[in-house]
Amino acid sequence: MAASTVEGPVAHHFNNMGQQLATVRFGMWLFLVTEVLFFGGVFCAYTAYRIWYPKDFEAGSAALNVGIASVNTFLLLASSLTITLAIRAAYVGNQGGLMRNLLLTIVLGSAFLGLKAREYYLDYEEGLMPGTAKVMQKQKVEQNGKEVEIEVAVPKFDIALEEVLKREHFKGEAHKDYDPSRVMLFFMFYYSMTGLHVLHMIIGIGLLTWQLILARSGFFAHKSRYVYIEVMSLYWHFVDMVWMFLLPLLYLCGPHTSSQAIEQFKMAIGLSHGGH
Amino acid sequence: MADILLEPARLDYTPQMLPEPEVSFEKHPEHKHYLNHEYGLLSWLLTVDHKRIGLMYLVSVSIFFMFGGIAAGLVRTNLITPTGAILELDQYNKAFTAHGTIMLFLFLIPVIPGVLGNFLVPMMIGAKDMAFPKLNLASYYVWAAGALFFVWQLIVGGLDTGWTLYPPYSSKYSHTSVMYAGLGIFITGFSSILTALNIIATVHKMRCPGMTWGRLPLFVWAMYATSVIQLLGTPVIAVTVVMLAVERMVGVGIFDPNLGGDPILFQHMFWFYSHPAVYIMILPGMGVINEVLTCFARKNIFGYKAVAWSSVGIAVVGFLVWGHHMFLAGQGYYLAMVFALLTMLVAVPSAIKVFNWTATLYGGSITFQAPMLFALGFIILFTIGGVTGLFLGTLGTDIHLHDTYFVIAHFHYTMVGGMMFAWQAGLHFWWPKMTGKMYSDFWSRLAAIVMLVGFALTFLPQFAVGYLGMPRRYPNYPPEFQIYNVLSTAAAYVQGIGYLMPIFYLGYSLFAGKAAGNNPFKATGLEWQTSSPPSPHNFETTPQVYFGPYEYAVADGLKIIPLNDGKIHDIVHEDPDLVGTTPKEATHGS
Amino acid sequence: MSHNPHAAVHEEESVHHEATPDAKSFVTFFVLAGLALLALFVGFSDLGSTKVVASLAVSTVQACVLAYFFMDLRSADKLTWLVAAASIFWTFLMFLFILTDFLTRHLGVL
Amino acid sequence: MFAFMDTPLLPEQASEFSKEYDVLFWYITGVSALGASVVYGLLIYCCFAFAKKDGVAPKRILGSNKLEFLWTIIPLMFFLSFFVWGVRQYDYAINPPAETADREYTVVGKQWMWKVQHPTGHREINEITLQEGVAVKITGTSEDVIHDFGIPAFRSKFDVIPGRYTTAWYKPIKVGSYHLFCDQYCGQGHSQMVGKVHVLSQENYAAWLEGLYRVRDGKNPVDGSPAWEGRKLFLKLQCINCHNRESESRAPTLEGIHNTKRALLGGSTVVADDTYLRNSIRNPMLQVRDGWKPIMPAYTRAQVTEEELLNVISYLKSLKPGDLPSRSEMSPAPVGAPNIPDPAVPPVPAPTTGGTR
Repeated sequence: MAASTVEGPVAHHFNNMGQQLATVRFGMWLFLVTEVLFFGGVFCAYTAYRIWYPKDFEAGSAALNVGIASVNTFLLLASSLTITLAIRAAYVGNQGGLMRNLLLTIVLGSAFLGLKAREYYLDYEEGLMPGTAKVMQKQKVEQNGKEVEIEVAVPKFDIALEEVLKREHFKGEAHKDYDPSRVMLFFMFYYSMTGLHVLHMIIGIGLLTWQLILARSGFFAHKSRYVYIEVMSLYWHFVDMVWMFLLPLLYLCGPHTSSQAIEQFKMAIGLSHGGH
Repeated sequence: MADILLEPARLDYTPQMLPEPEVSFEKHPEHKHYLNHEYGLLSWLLTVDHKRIGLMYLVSVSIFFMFGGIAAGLVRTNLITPTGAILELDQYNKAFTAHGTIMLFLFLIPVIPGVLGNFLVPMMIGAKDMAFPKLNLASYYVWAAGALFFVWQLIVGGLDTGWTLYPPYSSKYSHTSVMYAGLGIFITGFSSILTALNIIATVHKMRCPGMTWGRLPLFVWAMYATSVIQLLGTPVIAVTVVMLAVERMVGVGIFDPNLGGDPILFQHMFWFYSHPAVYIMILPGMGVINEVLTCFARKNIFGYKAVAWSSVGIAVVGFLVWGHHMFLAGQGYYLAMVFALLTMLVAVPSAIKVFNWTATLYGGSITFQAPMLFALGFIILFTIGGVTGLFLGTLGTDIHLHDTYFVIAHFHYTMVGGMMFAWQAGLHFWWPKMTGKMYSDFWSRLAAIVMLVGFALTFLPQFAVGYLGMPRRYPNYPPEFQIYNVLSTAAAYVQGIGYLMPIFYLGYSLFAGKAAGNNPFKATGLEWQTSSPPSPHNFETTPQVYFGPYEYAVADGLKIIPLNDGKIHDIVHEDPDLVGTTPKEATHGS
Repeated sequence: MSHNPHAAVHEEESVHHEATPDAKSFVTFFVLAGLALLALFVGFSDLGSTKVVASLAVSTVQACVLAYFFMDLRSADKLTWLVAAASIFWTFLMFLFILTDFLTRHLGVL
Repeated sequence: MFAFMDTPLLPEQASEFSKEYDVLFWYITGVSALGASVVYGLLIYCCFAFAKKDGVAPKRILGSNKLEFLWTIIPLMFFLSFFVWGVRQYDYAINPPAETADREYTVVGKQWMWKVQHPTGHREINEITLQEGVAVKITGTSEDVIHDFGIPAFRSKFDVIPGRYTTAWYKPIKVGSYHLFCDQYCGQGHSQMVGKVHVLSQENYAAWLEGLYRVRDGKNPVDGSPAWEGRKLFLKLQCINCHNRESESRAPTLEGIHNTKRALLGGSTVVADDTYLRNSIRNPMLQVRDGWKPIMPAYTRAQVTEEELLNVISYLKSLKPGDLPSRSEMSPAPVGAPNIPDPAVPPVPAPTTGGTR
């Protein structure tokens, strides 16, 4: 097909619509290069410490809510599907389908964010927040041959982590082959990486909403403008792709079981009250 | 087509495009150009015209250059006496940090891409605008917002970490506004990415008919290579700064050794960007030099392909050498060796460029107007800057010279001697195109000489004092080094005067300068084939390119030297490529 | 297409491809979902240290499928492939050098 | 105005490595100068020979693969020679030889001082004293931020990093005092984090080890030396109460008396050697100094052991005029001691001049 077959309003600085659309698509790919390097940086830092502290990172992973993460994975995949359907709808000129699919994508993305927020909240409830806060805790120590109880300052995070791991992972037994300060390092990465991902999701949903508004106003009546949806989808797919790596790196690297995941998810959405 | 070549009497150069009806303001004063087709503040603030955005960058970076220059003046003045002449210790630390951060993030990185890149790249490739004009404007405002954070950071007390922001000092021990500076770096970095993206997309997708890769002006090649670096490197420093900010905010962290973190990781990720960033700062300058030298020597560039590909080579290999900033920082021994080897490789393309520039002058017909003087100054200074880099890239010699004034002198010779001189060369070269006005020949030449002498004398003593071991970032130093520092400071004032001079004669030319005409230097590039100042959409009709960028010698000189095994012939009569009847590109660098 | 060198350089890029038909998209989705299930299955198993490698391998396949079909690398031109490859390559460079340091720093000197 | 005569042109070569270093340095300098002069020569030639002349048209030269190849390969060869030589030197500089195995010094950097621990137990701050011709290994770490332990005269430098150990080694070959700098920016006092490296001859070094030789103007023997231990006893045993520099003091000041002739009560003289000093403590009535009342109490082994006595004697030997501390500086006078106002002491106790931990 030659350029002349692509029609539509051309911006002042382009010669034809074909050039304009190819440029827009190319621009998004260039932007994605930047995004790859951006996430690449934090993934690289993560990997470096993962090499140094495998046990501690596994312990940190064990304390995460893998149930929500698993469900979220499928939500994102489904949203990737719906945005692809939206492209097709715009391509064939099906305005209703376009809006429906855009809306579905937004809903799925928002559902992801909702669950993610719930997960953050649960982490907060459990006290899995890195920080320097300390609490006084009674500890039994041996002094002059007899056992006495004294109060010592323990980082809040250490206690919370031990509690969560006891409940989720070691079936009520205390178990410590990790260094809590290094697990805190894992949690720094957990919050930074998922936080950056969430930020990208929010921006994506914003852009999708804008496209939905455009779609309602008939912007996509020019079929050639399906490329704008396609360009948006590139970004959305990329965000999906980042999650595909976050899942094994953060959630799946610790010991988990499927029944635990199901239980965690039920608890998170209030269907069960778990071991609290 | 051949007729224009047979008509050398009219032009003493061969433009890349066929002559179009000239738009001349002397003849048509009512003609609208990009400066006067709209009026009012909003027409500037909301413009998506790449030329106007370029000028907005010009004004902004000049202001920040002044800030950075004032900080430099404070630093140099303080160093007159061994115990610090005017500043307290922490004031000095803030002054040199302000100098470093402002000059790097707000001047050197945006200056040529922002001003000349914006202004010239679309014109040089025959496009009406950048690929994404709105993004271009947005990227200016993003940059300005980032710059505001730097200004705010200065107002609330300044930063004292050095521009390198090494943790754990920056993450834990510094009590200054690291967060604002970090935000500034992040945001200006984002702008840098957007500009780069725009330029790459423009070069790929917006070239006019006939503008093949082999006919791109070398400035465009250099900008392209620069943009590749910006696109690939900047996100990494952005995420590094994010991690640093998280660490500083939460109080526990990723680079803090007390938690099992590793401060060296920060250095790796920082230099992953910041080493290529020095090429972001120098490559556009090299591009400018290609344009200026060829024009004032009336010559084709010597070895077009070598110069073009050396830019790309620098962009790629430049990413593999960052570890030479960390030879003594505690990185692995074997890694240091690999980095040292690659560093030696990255020195080669720069050497190639210098030799090619020198060879370009051979056989020319050279005139010495201000842009040419700046360009020659560039070669002189950049050569010194380049060879002194070898001392620092060699593992053994770096041990002693690391973090001394030798390093300071080296990178000022490349950054200021290189980029600053290239910037001045470019500004003087394209000033008539941007404004339509010509500046004073005498004052501009004088400024070039004052800057050159002042600059060379400022930093030569620093090589000596660096070899003696004077560490950088020292407000107080052993008294036996005083004489070197006094010399350096004295020359710095001379240099400062040199930088002030263009403000006056360029400013004067704006109001009282004589009209420059469309092509005062008789240059060949597409940007010269349109009116000065250009019309809002650059060209009246889409240009069609028939020649390579530097065919200065063709029009009046049919003397062709078969240097290279006789492959180059009399192009007018025999070279079918150049007159454009076959799909091959015009011969270059054969 | 003509072979006139002076023709617009962008004519070639203007060739645009058809948007993916719905049926194909659904197939891709089910493949991706299946791979996600596999990743979870591996993640919930007790493979020890090989688990990370295995689940990352699954994720990589998933990412490739996503890029190739959903992101239309399938019908993209060489330039787009080059761009995608460059991003991977530069990320690889960063990993290569930085991780080399982390893995070899403790090694003695020659 | 300036000390022109003191301005150095080249750094001192004070270690074995510095000589090798300079060979490479000047080799690179030579090659660079050669390369730069080729460029400058061509540049100047072209500027004169091809300046615009009427009637002379520029030539159309596009390039030359031969030349391109030539000026790619020749610089590359030189650059690679720098690399190979540089690696060999780096290897030499950062690998301590076997002879340093039992001479490992540790350096701890903190904002903004260097703390040096000698393998002999001596300790210094912002100073490091070495023996000429003896190779030593330095292991460094930091208490807070990254510092860099650099000695230009040795052409040596290495970052000291919190949470890690990094090493360097030197073999000093020239007696003298050299600069010690912190080369990695470390905050406000970065430029104050400087010190001195003292390279001593064998005899002086031995004396320094004992506390008898001072490498700087300080009044105290080096921390960890016998003389330093003796000084602590001298204060603890309240010797300073009588042996001080005040006008009303009741006993000789003891500064700089070692191996001098002392006039005794009764007209004879004696050389104040170790035996005399020992006797004066164990049995002071044996030889009483002329001009002073015989009030010195005898110190028995129960009060001062033989080892302690040796330390005290070391201290006395190390005392030079003006070295004695003010009486109330370290140990206040005991309760009931005569309260003599000390004109040498300001109301605020003067800070100790180094040598403390």
